[in-house]
Amino acid sequence: MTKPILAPGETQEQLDAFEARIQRGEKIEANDWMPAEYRRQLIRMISQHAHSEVVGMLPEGAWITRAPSLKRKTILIAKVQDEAGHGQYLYHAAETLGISREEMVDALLSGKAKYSSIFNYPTLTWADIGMIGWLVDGAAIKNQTMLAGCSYGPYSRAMVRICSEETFHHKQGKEMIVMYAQGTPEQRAMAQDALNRWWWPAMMMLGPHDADSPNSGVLTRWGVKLKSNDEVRQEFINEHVPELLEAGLTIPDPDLYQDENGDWKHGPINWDEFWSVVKGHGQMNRQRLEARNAAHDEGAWVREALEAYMNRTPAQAAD
Amino acid sequence: MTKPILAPGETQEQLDAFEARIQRGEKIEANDWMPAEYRRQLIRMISQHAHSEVVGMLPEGAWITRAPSLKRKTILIAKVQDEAGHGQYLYHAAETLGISREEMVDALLSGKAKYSSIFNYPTLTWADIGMIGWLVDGAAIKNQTMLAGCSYGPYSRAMVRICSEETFHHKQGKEMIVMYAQGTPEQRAMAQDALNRWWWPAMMMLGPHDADSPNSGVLTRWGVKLKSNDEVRQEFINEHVPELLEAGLTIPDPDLYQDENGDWKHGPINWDEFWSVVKGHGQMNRQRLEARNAAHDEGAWVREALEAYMNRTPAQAAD
Amino acid sequence: QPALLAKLTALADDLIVLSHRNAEWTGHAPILEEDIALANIAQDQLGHASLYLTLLGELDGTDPDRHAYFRGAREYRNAQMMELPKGDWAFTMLRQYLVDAYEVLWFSGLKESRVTALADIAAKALREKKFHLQHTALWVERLALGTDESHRRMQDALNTLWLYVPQLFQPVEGEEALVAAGLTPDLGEIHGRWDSLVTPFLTDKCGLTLPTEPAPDLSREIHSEDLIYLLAEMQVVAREFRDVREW
Amino acid sequence: QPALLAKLTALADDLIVLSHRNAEWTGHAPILEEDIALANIAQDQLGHASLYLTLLGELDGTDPDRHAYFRGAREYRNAQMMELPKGDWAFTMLRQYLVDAYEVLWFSGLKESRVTALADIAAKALREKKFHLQHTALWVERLALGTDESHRRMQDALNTLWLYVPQLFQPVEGEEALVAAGLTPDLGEIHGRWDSLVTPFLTDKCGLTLPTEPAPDLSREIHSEDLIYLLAEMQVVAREFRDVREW
Repeated sequence: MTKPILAPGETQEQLDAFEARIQRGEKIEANDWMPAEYRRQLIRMISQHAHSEVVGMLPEGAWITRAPSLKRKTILIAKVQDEAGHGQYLYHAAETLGISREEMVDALLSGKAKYSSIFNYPTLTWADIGMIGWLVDGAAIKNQTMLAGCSYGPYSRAMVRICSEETFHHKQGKEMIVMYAQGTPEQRAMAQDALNRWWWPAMMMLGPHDADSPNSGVLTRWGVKLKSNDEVRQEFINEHVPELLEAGLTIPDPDLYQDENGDWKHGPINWDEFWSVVKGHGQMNRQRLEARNAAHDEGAWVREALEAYMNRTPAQAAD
Repeated sequence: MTKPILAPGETQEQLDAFEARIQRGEKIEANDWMPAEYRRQLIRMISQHAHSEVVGMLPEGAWITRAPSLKRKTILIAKVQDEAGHGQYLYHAAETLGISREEMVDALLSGKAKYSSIFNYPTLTWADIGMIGWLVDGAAIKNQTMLAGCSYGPYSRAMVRICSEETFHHKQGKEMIVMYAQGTPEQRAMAQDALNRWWWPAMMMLGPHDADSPNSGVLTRWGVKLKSNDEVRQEFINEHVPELLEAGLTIPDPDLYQDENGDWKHGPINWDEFWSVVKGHGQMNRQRLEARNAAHDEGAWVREALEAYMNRTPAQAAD
Repeated sequence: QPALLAKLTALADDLIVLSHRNAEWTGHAPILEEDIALANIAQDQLGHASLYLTLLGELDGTDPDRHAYFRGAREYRNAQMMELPKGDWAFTMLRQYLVDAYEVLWFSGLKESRVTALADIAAKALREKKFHLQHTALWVERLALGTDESHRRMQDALNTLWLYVPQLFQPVEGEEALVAAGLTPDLGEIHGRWDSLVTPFLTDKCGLTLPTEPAPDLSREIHSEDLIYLLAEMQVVAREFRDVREW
Repeated sequence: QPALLAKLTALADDLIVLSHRNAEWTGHAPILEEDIALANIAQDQLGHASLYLTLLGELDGTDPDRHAYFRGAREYRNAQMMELPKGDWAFTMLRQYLVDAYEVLWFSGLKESRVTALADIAAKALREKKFHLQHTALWVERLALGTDESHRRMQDALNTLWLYVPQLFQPVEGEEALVAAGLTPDLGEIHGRWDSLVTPFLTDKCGLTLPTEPAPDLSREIHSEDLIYLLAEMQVVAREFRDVREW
């Protein structure tokens, strides 16, 4: 594991004590001493995670107005609402590390901060809503379950809460796709088409192979990442492949097979596509950021009014 | 007939000569002497007429994107395009009287100038497109045919040209509704519903009863209005009632009957509604003006660029 | 009786359409917390619509989804206020406030209905509506008393929306009989109470000016072009795959 | 052969979608004269689409209206450039110019097709396309050389549209065989001629800068979310009344 470098003002003693706590499985809390690098990495990860929730509202939210039944519409509104809630928890968790929500949002809106690459793919049919619930939330849960065990208390607790809601979304998505896969020919075709488009992006969203993952070393040492991307991906595949097959769907990976240990092994991932999307050349990168910027800009007068009102009220009360 | 009042600088001699020309059936041309009041009334009428063509593009244009067949879509684009063309002719005709298109457009956009009340009703189904062609263009043609004989040359000639195109639109609208009235139950219902909503507005668009029409006197004396509103309305009814009935539709006027002369007599018209719409309280008044203003405002930079380019080119050529 | 069916249709359609408009904000609200709050209101509204539609279904066999997804604009019976485009945040909050105030009073009256099913719906919905009203009233106040811009926007919203208010209190055909039989509360009475609640709030508390322009006479059978676009979007999937029975 | 059917579908879909976007301006153009001019282009495009669809119908029995109104976004085969929202006037004019330049060259080549039906379509369309190209080229020039704002808007439009250009010249599956058999012109060759026509015009004549960002690899089977909304609106009446055979 990568050996951390001390920042100016940090002593080896502090670092050793910090690492010993992590070894003992203690949670690090907001007011505890922590290395600057730990703080920096967590702010990066948590805010990125928060942004993913917020940007993630867009591809699914776009289908609220077109949900084909009152029940599905209600469920979808609730789901997107939950994502807003997750964004909120996560911004709060990051704030405990000394960054403001405003700073984080600015970083998102200016394109400096990243969010999950998966949300730069378009949602093209109603079945995408189910497939996102099943695959994207399914992949997210694997990652979040790991992070629920991470060493930073506020992040860990946010993850526990989020995971339980995501599990619910995952179930709903799966139920929807299984139903369509057994539904009318049109529904079956829709479900298969959605799988064809979302399978690889879901695989990629769990991150590059361990060798290409620049921050993994120190994050592992400090108990933030408890598993490698490839390990998490393997868990994801092992759970989802049999279920997808059972639903009667075809996984768009001709090289997929189950090895002697029972692990499902996937074919080569198109990492060029992944990096291209991460770098901003995905089909929807621009629209997603434009939509967030539009909401932010058009909401500016509301936030100003809110502030003016709050400053006004005590003055009025003093009248 | 109302006796005209001389404007300052106008002599009785001039007026007599002018009126004698009109008596002889001569056309007044742009550079001929004419009373200021004649000029004022014509500018008002022609620009209002032009505005009606331009605003009239909106209710029908809104259905271009939803026309249910490629043929109907092409026909509708062509029709709305013709309306733009009519607006153009009419603005040109008004310009011969010494007003600029800009002045006229400003009067429209600021709400000062009027346009036909009929365009402040919403278009609610595809059949409205056919019904507008049949009834609204049908009523317009009656009025325009009369105006084609009017004393002002440029207006008269614009009307001749417009009438022949409107006659084509009228035919297309009629053909469409007759077909729907004999089509599927849904098409029949759609056609009847459109008739229910457009019959009375079409009746009203020919203007108030003669007694309530403030400008009629002098316009009649000067050969601009050759028939009263009620006469034109009677022509409209006499032509359209038998055709609508023949198509199997029900006219939403329980008092309608044919008198001994063969004239179809209508029940009472709701003039309160008419005046309310004229005064700006129609269902769509605001949206129509907003749409025109938006197009105008969003086009401002284009018009500026065009001007800059035209000023630039000779300079460049001189390089 | 047909009046009850018509009334349930009108009530449900109001909520289907307004919840749709509110839900359009999800992901686009000015503050993340409001994405959550407004999504919550939209869900509750869909829930209340479903309660009405379930009752309607019991009475005449209507399927709620077919009712929502397979009628055109000419068949919808919502008040026009509901279908107006979402506008800005001031417009959305004021519209929801005006409707919340009306619904709180409506459900308070409906709670006394002799028809248990209606009283049950009212009891369930009332608690949620009181919470919505609190939320939207606070927003109206904050924006009306916030900055010059927010005040202007709130006043603009009021100028538009006020014209659509009378329609909220227009009875459906035969509604007097429902009132007489103790099935539904008297809208005239509710209108009076609504005025006493809303007018002083908007004027005295929020410093807004009520428009004096006369409100047009609107029928629930006529809609604006806005509803057509709303339904086109809302029904696009259901109609494209109309043979699908279950989603 | 299937390649010809695929090619006709792609050609027709390009025009159905782009004419729709252009027609959205009718009634909203910056100058009344341009309402007329752009409506004219849109009509011609629908006309050309109909010519392709008529031929397609003769080959495989496709009904043109069912082709246009009853396929979803997953079945449309237009290039993505066509479906992008209409944007501002600079965007619309530049897109149409880029397409006009391509179509003038395309039809010039197609005029030599060994299939008379194709050569006839080309001959008919070419005259109109030359007129369109003249019109849109002049607009691109005027806006690029107009004001700072119009130049900036034109450059913005170019930055976006340029990424979608390569897709115009992507052959459909099996197109080589069509070319080899003398049915359709070689897109690679047309691309070269297009570059020699368009690049100096945009850069030298209009003072615009060609983006250097690499264009993504786009397939005609994948569309943006924009096409879904476009088709939802376009097909709403046809699908609501799907039993109607004749409009």
